[in-house]
Amino acid sequence: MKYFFRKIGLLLFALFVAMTLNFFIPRMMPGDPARELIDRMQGIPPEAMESIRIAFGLDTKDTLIVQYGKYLLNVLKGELGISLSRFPTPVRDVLKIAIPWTLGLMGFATILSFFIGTILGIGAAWSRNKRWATLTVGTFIFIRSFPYFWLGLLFIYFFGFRLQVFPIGNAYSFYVQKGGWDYFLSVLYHGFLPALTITVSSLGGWILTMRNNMINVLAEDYITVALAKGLPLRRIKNLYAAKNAMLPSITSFAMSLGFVVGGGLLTEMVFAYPGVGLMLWQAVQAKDYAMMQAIFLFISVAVLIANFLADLAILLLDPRVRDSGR
Amino acid sequence: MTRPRSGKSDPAISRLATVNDMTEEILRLESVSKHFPIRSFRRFGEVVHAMDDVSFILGKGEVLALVGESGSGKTTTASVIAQLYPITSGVIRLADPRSPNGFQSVSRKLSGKELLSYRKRVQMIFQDPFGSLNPTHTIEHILSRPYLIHDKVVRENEGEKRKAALKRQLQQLLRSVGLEPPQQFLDKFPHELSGGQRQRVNIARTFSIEPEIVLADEPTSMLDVSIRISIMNMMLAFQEERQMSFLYITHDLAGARYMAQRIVVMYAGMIMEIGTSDEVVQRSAHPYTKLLRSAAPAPEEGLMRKRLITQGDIPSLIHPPSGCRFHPRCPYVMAQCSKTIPPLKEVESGHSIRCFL
Amino acid sequence: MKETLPESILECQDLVAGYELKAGFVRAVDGVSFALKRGEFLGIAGESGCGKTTLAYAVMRLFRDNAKIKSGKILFGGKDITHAPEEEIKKLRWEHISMVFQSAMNALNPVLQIGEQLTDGWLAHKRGEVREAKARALEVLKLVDIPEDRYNAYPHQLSGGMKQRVMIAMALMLQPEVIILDEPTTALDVVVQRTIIEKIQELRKTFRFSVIFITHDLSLLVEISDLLAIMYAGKIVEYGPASEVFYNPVHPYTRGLMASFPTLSGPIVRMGGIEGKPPDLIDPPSGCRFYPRCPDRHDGCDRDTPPLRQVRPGHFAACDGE
Amino acid sequence: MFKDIGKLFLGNKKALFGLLLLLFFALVGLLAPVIAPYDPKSNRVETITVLSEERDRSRTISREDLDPSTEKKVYSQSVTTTYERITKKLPLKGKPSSAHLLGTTHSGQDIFSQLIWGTRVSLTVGLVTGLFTTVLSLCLALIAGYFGGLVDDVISLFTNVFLVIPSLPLMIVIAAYVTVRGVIPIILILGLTSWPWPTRVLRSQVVSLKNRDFVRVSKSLGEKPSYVVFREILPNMISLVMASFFSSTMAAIIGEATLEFIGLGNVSVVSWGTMLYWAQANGALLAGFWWWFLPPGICIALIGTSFALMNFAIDEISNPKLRKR
Repeated sequence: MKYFFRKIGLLLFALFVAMTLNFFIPRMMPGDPARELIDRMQGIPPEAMESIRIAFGLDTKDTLIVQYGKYLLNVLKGELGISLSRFPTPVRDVLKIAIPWTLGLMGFATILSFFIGTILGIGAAWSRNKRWATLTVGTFIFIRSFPYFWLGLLFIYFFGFRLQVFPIGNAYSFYVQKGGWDYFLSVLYHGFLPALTITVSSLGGWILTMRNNMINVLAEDYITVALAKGLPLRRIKNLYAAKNAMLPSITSFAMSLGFVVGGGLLTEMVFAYPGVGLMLWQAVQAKDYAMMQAIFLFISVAVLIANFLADLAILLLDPRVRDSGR
Repeated sequence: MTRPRSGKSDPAISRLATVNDMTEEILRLESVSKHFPIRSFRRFGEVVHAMDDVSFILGKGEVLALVGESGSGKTTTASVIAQLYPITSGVIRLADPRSPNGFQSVSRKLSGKELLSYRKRVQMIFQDPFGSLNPTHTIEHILSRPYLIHDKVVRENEGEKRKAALKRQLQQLLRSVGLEPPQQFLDKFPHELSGGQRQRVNIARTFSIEPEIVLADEPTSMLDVSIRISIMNMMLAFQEERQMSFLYITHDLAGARYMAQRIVVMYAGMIMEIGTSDEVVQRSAHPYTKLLRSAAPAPEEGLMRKRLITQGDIPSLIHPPSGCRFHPRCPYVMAQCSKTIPPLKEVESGHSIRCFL
Repeated sequence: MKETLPESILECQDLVAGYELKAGFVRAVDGVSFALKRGEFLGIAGESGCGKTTLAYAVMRLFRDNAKIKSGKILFGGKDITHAPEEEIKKLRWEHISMVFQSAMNALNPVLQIGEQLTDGWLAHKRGEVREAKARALEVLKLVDIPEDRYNAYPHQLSGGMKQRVMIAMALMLQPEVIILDEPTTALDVVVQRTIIEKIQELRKTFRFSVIFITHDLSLLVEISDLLAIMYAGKIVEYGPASEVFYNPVHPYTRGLMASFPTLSGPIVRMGGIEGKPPDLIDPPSGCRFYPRCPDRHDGCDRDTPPLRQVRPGHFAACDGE
Repeated sequence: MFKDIGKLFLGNKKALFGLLLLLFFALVGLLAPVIAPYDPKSNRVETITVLSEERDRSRTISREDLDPSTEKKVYSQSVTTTYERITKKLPLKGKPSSAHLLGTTHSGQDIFSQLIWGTRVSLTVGLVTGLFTTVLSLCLALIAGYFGGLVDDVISLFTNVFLVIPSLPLMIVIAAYVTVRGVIPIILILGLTSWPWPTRVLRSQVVSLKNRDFVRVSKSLGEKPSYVVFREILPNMISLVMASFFSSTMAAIIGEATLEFIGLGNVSVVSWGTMLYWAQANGALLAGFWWWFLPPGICIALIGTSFALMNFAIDEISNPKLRKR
């Protein structure tokens, strides 16, 4: 239980830090970009000006601490300000449309690559003197070194442009009715390449982590005992070796999640996939700061929660953690 | 310098003669306790009772053995004497002729110059010969540090350079612990030596400071049986020659008897029995000592002896048993054992036990 | 001891085993022969690196990676199993020969319950259903004095001594004829060590299995073994009934080992121990391998490898000196 | 010890290959002015040809021309040369040819030259950031690990928190606010967002080393804290420090490319990231100009692989279990 509370505490504190960063980053930068923005916006109607001011907490006579308090309160209420690029839509409403796409695409791709990577890693360690194992590990180490967005570009070029078997943008075809079977197929069809990009790029990391953990575990005495007991190899591989090797792998899954999510955002940008990533890119291009910050906050929350879930998974899998609350 | 094998006088036997004419004391522990706080939110305020009410005297030139199983607090005892941690309560007195009352009292963590001069007098040998030498340094570097820290480089004559003098001293040192030819060992890294050789280097490093008190924490327990005795002989030879005081920590009763004039038996952080080696080993009075005695292998006493049977494990030191700490495992347990902690009482002159029996 | 006795259950004949390294083949076990009868207790003593653990692994055919048996024979119940196919060995292991490993701390799978680890071997050997497996597991736990409720415990919830007893229980599960114990008590405290040894003796008397007990601490073995083998640098240098070897040691190495542990009673005698360190097994010295450290060496020791010769009935030593 | 590590490192095929790959790119970066056939930023090539030369029209010997050391007479010739300066514009969006190995950009710069010069920027940013991150996290790790207590608690807490806050979005947000565009802000941003992971790894090693007997011995011998930290603990961390330097550098090279690709860097600097930015901005992909966007990515991956291989080798060296048997 202690472990659980500690993780909850860490989660809440991390959320607080993310919000604080979000508040202070624009205020700490040289040249005061927010103010600059206001100056840049001189042409727009005065009511709009006003709402920008309010959204940014600028122009108020409040001290920084009071502003900070108000900001925290607003964030907790879900008031994220107003999007500049899509004025006067609230950021919250814009995000609402994008979030399901991102969660769907990234959740699916990440979990898929974690599972495939883990299974391949187990296999690569189990038969590590075989040729296929060396080859797989080598290939994915190489692939892992490519930036996500570049791999996305490559796929677009080959499958979208050259072979023209996959679409190169959007999440579904505009010619199908929303809802229904055709729509679903269209979503799958459009999501395939971006999902492939994320999966393939992040696979190497999981394979490598799992392989190394597994090799360490295979040298443990209890594996020898299992062999001596005459257990079937499958049982030794799965219950004795893999289950133990998984534990540190899940921890690093949690750690690497932020990295994968970052890569996923870029993939969306490249594929013009209407998720949070594309929105972030558009916000950056349009200098839509409120939008940017809201997206950062959302992504942080998502990653933190995923992390927390991974920690809970360890609680389920490792009896030692359950007892001692390490 | 006598090498252990060629020894003219036999230190192990000659020490029997000096058992009772202990002249001066050099170190005295007066009801020293060491509690480690548990760094955890939920168990805030709870402590590990690693050492409770430990008192004993170490005589000048004496070898005193501290015997106990793991978790008995013997290593903690050595560590607090070595000033690795401050003590929780009690006082450690170190004889000091320069001080007006004849000793230096230590009850807090020393620092700076005071600590340095304390460490010059009290040194520790660690258990693990593999872990106590830094793998990134050569033997020469490792052994030269004490000379440099404590400014012990002595030039033979005006013409000798400091560096050459140090090298000469190091070679002498290596020879004295039986690592010959010395030049061959100076350039080596620890991983190129065997366990026994490493422990010799460790011991050489400790002795190079010429401390008055050496705390040896199971120096042979991680070595092969066949090497142990030569390391023990070597330490005895050193001790004999320089009249150092030795606190020899071990879990092996027979080894303790071989090395020491007196034995202190510890269990779960407390002293259970204290007396001369022969009294403690041959006429063990405390049930725990009897248990240890009967558990130890002693083939010379005939095969298949009758043993003392007990159950249970070493108790938790966070919540130590009430009363006598040994009572849950004691075959002679009585009602009062679980209520009050028995005091240390003398059964013969110089032989005390912490037991109601 | 070359002649095969009908009742010997496990026999090694001139076994050579070791590790293939870049620098060459490490002959960790070099021409070892012994015969173990039903119900007998064989103690093997020697310092670390003498090949005693390799011998145990070779007998179990538990070699992985670069380890292998180079030559010689292992007979179980008179049947040659040196090159038997893996499937056959798998059936033999645990069912007929089981093993208790050095570090009980790491020999149990931390994420599986004790019960499951006890029963899975039983189930793998198709001895019966899960329910029967559990009944048997509870039975063996009782034999080693572990309360029934520990059946569902995880390894980290047990103390070191308890883990080692669980390992013994595990080795007993299928009622094997031979149990190999590889330094089963090295990491344990004296008192716990004694309890474990007494337990093993007691069980052996009840179930009449044979034991090979491997340790570097000769003082332990003398009291409990029937037969004692002293190993040095991959070879057995002395072999015979325990009391015979203890009271009349012949080989200088055995004598050195005997003089390595101080006694609890009697006068305190100055002891010598053994100086020096064991030889490199990739390129061992010619002649007797103990020759460089031997206090009684004479001309010729470095030339000829002394064979094991009978010094008294049943007592063999590989030394031609006096 | 250093020698041993070096020997093991060079004896490991993976490490050697990785090192050679890195050296190759370093050489390319260093020799960029020699290798690159064109100016990477300009779309013009100026050629100067001599049309005619008239020699010996006049001949003068003056006092000043006398070399003071040798006192020989130096003659100077006056030559009148007539030049022709031709400014040629490179083709726009040219395909690969012998003149332009990788074609030209939308505004007519030579892509091959850009790739060569880009190596310089990308590698420098990567190495400097890697060094910065490693030094920063090593300092934090040593302070937290060695002193322990409250300092450790605070540093560890923040390490754990920043570890789970996704760094790329954070980087993007910070970079978007930074009004000064250029290489140095990018190095700072990358460094300040990537310290948690190495700090955590290094700290746990400091803690484990601190509890090793040789550190306790040296304290009880009376060594000063600075000696314990820098001479006892630090030398044992070399392989881990190297490993985290390699991974940080690798991450920085990818991070820089990413930020620039999004347009958050200085787009007028020539680096692999900005090349990709311009390629994307001009639809190189959909026009099928693979020669524009493929090479920078492959270079990034090759450098990444070189660091990954060296890290792999370090893992194998420090953990014998991973070695191939």
